[in-house]
Amino acid sequence: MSNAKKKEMIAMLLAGGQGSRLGILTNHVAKPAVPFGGKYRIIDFPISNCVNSGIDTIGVLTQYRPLELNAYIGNGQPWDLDRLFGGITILPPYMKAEAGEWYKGTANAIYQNIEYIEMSRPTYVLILSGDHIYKMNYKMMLDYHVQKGADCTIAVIDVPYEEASRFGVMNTDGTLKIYEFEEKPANPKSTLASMGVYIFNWEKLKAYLIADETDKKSENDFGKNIIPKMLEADEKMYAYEYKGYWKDVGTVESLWEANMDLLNPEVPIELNDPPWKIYSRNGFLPPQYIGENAVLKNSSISEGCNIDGTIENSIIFPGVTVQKGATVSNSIVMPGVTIGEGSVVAYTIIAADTVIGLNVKLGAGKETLPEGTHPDISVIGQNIIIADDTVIPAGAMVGESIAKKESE
Amino acid sequence: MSNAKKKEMIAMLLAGGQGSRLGILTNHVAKPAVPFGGKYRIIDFPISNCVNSGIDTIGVLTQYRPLELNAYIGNGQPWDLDRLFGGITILPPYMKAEAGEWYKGTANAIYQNIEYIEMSRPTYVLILSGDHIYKMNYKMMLDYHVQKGADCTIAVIDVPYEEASRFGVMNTDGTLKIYEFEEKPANPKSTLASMGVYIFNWEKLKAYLIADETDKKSENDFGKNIIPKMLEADEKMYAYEYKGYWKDVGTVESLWEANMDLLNPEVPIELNDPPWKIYSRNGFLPPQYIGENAVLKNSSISEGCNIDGTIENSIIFPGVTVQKGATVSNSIVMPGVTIGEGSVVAYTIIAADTVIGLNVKLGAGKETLPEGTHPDISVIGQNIIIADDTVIPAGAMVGESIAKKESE
Amino acid sequence: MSMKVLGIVFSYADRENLRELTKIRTLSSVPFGGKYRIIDFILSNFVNSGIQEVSIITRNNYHSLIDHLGSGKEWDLTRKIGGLRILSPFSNPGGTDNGTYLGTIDALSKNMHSIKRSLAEYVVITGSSFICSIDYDEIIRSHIDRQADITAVYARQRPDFELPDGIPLLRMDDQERVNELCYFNDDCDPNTTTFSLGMFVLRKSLLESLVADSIAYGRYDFYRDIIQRLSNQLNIRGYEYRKNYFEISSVSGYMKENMRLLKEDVRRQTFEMPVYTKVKDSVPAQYGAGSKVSNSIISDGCRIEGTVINSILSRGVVVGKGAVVQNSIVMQNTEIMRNVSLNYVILDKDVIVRESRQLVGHETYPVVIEKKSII
Amino acid sequence: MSMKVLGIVFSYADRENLRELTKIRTLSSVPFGGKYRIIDFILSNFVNSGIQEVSIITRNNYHSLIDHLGSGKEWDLTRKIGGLRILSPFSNPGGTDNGTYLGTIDALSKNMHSIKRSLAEYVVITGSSFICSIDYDEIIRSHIDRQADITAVYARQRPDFELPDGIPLLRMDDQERVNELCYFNDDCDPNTTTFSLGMFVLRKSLLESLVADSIAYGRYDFYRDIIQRLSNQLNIRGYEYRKNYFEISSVSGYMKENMRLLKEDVRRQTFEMPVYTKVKDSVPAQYGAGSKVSNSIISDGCRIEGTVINSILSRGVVVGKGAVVQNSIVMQNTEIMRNVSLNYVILDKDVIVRESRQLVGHETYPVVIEKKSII
Repeated sequence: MSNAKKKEMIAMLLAGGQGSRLGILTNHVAKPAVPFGGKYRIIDFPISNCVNSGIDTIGVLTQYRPLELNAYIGNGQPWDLDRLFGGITILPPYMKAEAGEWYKGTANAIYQNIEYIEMSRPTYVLILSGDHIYKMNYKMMLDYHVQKGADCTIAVIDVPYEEASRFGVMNTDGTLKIYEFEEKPANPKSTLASMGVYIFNWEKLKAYLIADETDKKSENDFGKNIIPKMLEADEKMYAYEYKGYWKDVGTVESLWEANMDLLNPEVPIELNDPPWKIYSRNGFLPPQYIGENAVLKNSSISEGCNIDGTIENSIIFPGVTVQKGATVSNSIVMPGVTIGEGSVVAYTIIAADTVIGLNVKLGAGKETLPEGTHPDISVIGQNIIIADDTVIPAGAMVGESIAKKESE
Repeated sequence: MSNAKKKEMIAMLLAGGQGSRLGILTNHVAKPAVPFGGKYRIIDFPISNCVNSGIDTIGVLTQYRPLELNAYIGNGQPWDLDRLFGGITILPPYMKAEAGEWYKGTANAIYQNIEYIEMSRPTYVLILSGDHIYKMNYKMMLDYHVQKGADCTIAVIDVPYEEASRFGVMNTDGTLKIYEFEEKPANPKSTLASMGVYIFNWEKLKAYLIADETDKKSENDFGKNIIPKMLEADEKMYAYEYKGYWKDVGTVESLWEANMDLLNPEVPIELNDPPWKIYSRNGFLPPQYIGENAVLKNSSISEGCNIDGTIENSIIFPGVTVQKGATVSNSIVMPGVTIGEGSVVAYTIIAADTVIGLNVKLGAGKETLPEGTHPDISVIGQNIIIADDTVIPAGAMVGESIAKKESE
Repeated sequence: MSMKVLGIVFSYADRENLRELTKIRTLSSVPFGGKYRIIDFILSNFVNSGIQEVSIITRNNYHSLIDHLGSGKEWDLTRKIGGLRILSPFSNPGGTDNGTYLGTIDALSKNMHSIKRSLAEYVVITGSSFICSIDYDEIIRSHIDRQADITAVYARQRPDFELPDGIPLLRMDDQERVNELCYFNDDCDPNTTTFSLGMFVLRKSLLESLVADSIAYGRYDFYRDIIQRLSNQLNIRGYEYRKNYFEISSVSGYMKENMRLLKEDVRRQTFEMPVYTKVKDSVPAQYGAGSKVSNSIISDGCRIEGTVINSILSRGVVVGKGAVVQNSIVMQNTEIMRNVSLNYVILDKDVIVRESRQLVGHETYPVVIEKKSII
Repeated sequence: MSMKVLGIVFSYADRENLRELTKIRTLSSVPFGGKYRIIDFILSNFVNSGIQEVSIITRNNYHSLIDHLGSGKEWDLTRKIGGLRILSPFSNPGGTDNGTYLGTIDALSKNMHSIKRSLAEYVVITGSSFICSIDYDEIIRSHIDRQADITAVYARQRPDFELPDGIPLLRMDDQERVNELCYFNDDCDPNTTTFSLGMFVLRKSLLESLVADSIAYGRYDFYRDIIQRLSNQLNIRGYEYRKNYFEISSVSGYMKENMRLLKEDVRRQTFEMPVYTKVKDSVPAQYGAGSKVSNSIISDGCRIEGTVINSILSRGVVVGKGAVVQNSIVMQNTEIMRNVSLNYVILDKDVIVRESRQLVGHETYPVVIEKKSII
């Protein structure tokens, strides 16, 4: 009805990407639904950040394999987002009177959902993406945005100079007002990299989205089109510097690293943080059982596991079985995996529900590598079977079951 | 997790249609979201039937303007479908690894959501459409299906012979086993019309859907392809005769009639039926206020209305204002409409949030018509303004505001 | 609201004589305005002000309240963090006491184990005797701006409202600083009174220490032992509520206040922000061919065949042919059969009035018919 | 389940001596199996059997139960139709009684106003002393097939389970028709006993009339006054439960029954169907470089730096470096500091055991440390 409440700020979460750089890990799920950190999915981080920042209306834009994401988000209850007013809504593309079109770019995805946003009549809109691990208080960013009187505020993180050219870089004046934006510059003028977190005054953004839609040459992308056009028009755009842990997990290597960071007390990403919990949909598994032969070192193990082997520097997701005599090190084992007796798993990511037979060797052997480096990460796909005695070398990607060799 | 519960039967509700025969009433909303009966939407009927029949998992297939339907369904709470397991899920088309495609036909829509259905591992699937008004216990139909040992059971209703050629007609033997299906036959062999309500054994249906998808000539439609193919293969298909009130509301005329049926004690559709409630999303409006000048005859009036005029044989939705001296008869007035002083509304459907000025004449005048007939129904679109003193004749469809005539 | 706030409701009142209406229910679950109960207005004010954590202190007869509230879904208070909590007098852990409170402070103290666990920074305390549409967000902002220790919401006399005896009056200086508390009686000048609406804002930590201190000295009354006693030590500020209010403490007042809803401006002020209540999925109201309805509030699910004038009908009321209902309040699912005549009557829930019966009260003393009576 | 069924839980037990464990909580909210409480198993059985309406009868100390259950969301019992209802002894409308029950029938009778409003056709009644994984759907089907008036669930002696004195035994004929009730004592032969699991199925209408009749004659005990007294008038049938059960009535039994979860087949039977509990959003368990864990159950949120052997740890337990925890049960958020040594100890919630302390109990008499103690 007409007297529904106006919201100060709502969030729009771009979760559309297939995430092809994650290879077989995204064969069955969209990138934001990839498991992370022992019991989470990547998307739990931006959603929990929103909830902890007091944002209770979130639209999730998706068009690639939304089924698992849909089932995971459900009615939003795990994040306290099962609301009568607001809450979390999955927004796929849809047909208008004439025809439907898929989302052409990040800006077009928001454009196609103007009607959804207007239902909340927000003053500000927060644009997020679903592929970063970080804990951030968006309310503080909004306070900054309001205080600066900005039209758009972009969260940035100071990166080492040599890495800056991998990012979108914000060139700012002394007041952090942005005067230039360069996408992956060869010679960066600044080390302030965009985190892909934007706050816009909604009326302003809406006008740019509508204008951008009529521009046939536009790719309808925030970074490539909207931000440059706003800069060109001399809108008030500010950088907001974020100082905490932030990691893009768009590649196998970075996904592995970000998981390992959780086991490293030196890295400032503590998930056991009661006032800033990361919420996730919990299964209904009993507590883990640790058997008589287990050896556990510097590892994180979740509910429903049955561990009787050796686990070292590894992240073990719910419902994993590691049998007697098996060894898992420097690895990530996703939900429901079984690792058979005598198998050795090192520097490997094993996707959900896969069965590793007996005496299998996955990943790095005993190579000697220069200090500070590690062997290439192997990836074993979802819901497959690796037969007894199989050997998979470091850096391999296995998407199909490997059957037992015929006896010779 | 793997131990989620198996469901005996889930429902798939085909809510995709634009419903173009409802004209401007579906300019802004999908047909199933069209208001009906004073406080409901059409889709409340199949959903409430499901809930009252003990079905707690419902997929709603939609691709046309799902926003309002999405917002209306929300987390399913009004229908007690905000479940941890199951509940109601909107299923739009989505992109797979390669590309996405819109739903090609009713069967294709189900085909594209096989993965969704398999999550519940149902034994039976109930297929429903979103454009009929009826109260039906699907559990009794399932009992019949099981008892007959059928592969597919189709609900039918006995229609007068002269109307049978407007429907899909089931030709059955003495045991109600279907041996032939004719779509809108010129010379019907039977008067058992399909209600568009099917129960299938899921494994059987899945096989036919997969086969149908490879048939390039198929329109991927239940009535045109799946049912005939199953009959051809001599599957066990039974008709289930339903004896209650059932009405297709796919046209303006039938929508008006079905609403009027609610005011007619002779017609067996009683909504005030505590053990078989029709649930709907309620607004947050105060009770209605009836003013000192009101005259109310044989009418249904909803919350938040402010009535000071005359209402006769009409259905008035929530939040409607009818000012002093205005007269509404044989009409349907949807939510949030205002009707100004001195206006006369007859045989008209006014869509939501429209403002009718002063001394407007809408719909039939004082024509003399043969007994048992009524004037053509006028339709006034959503959220428009009809200026003072406008006269709209019977049977007109007005989709745009009508401004005040310039004074001459 | 970005500040975390806990709402605390006293669901009962000592200063109340509603006769049969509170025999079987606590004050806050008394029906009001057709389909609502008093608690609906209180919770809606919280929710509309962004307060998502509410504790309700109950004393007795709270069964109908628990029933009405259920899990709190209809008020969007079924929250994982915060949400609705009903504190019953006997739920104190390890408690063996007999479930009565020595006063408001004692009630707060006995429920402190629950209040303490809330992460809220501020509390809003309210009673159940006043119904209004109030924005607590604004009051909390004024509380912070004026660096108040306690903000007490007050209102002024309405021309058509007789102040009931014993209502607490707040005397303030021109900065709205509260410096005296007294109770209304015949000696007070009603034209200059500023009376408490029973709503207070303060920091949760301050409430905790004030309650602990008072209990240590055997002081149990929030007005007397905190507002009055500490008025010169604490910065207690008044906040004037200027819109419409309803006060419920007597049966005749209850009738009058309900009837004021028939005025358009009163309705507008009361329902400016949405008021949530339990959803019953009733059908729309049905008016038969012989119905005659004038200046009345009618709720969903009613079926009217007779005459209804200057009355308020809750959900599911049936008025038979030839029946005349005037100046009356009819609660849920009550059935008035053919040719009945009612004037100045309050019919509680599930009453049946048989054919041709007549009940007549007077504006100053309405007849009250108990729940489930058959007349 | 197509039949409408109401689950009724007695959350307390008379026959129970759990010492400190039930000092501050009712039996059904006693922790069990790491992260669960007894009520979790009871509600999960209902939900897994398709029963979506549950009333819990409470007597005292039910604060922690209410706290644990919240709105019932985690068990999917926040329903518009049906759902979870907690019946507190003082919530009876108009009730002025002192909140004690004269027996199980009296408790049912005093809550009949609520039970009567349910639209269910059947009721399943259960106590809180037994934990098992049971399919009520199957029992109700057998109840209907055998045209039973009452179906009483029973089990047989387990080799490793000593029947506690006073447990009700059901004697049946070869058609499982119950014809005698007696209580276990030293004279009974434990090898031939068939004892009640405290679970009964009957039509709701029959329950209503049995309760009304019994109360009229001043009879208050369900076993004695319904099962025994009416065993030759009613068709009372036994239904044998054959899987694993846990019985909780003494501290040493509590310890032993918990420890049985370390056996794989017991775990498998217990968790074959999902068991729901309150979600705490804890992080996964963290194992430090010096940890040594063997044959133990560890819950989310634990941080283990020391040694844990043959023990069961609930959520958020911290075990410091050099600490050795053996044969012990450690409840939520308890912290065991460096070099502590524990053997046969039950540590309740929020306990702190300081550096180098030692606590040793015995299998037959485990040391129990009360909630929030600091050792």
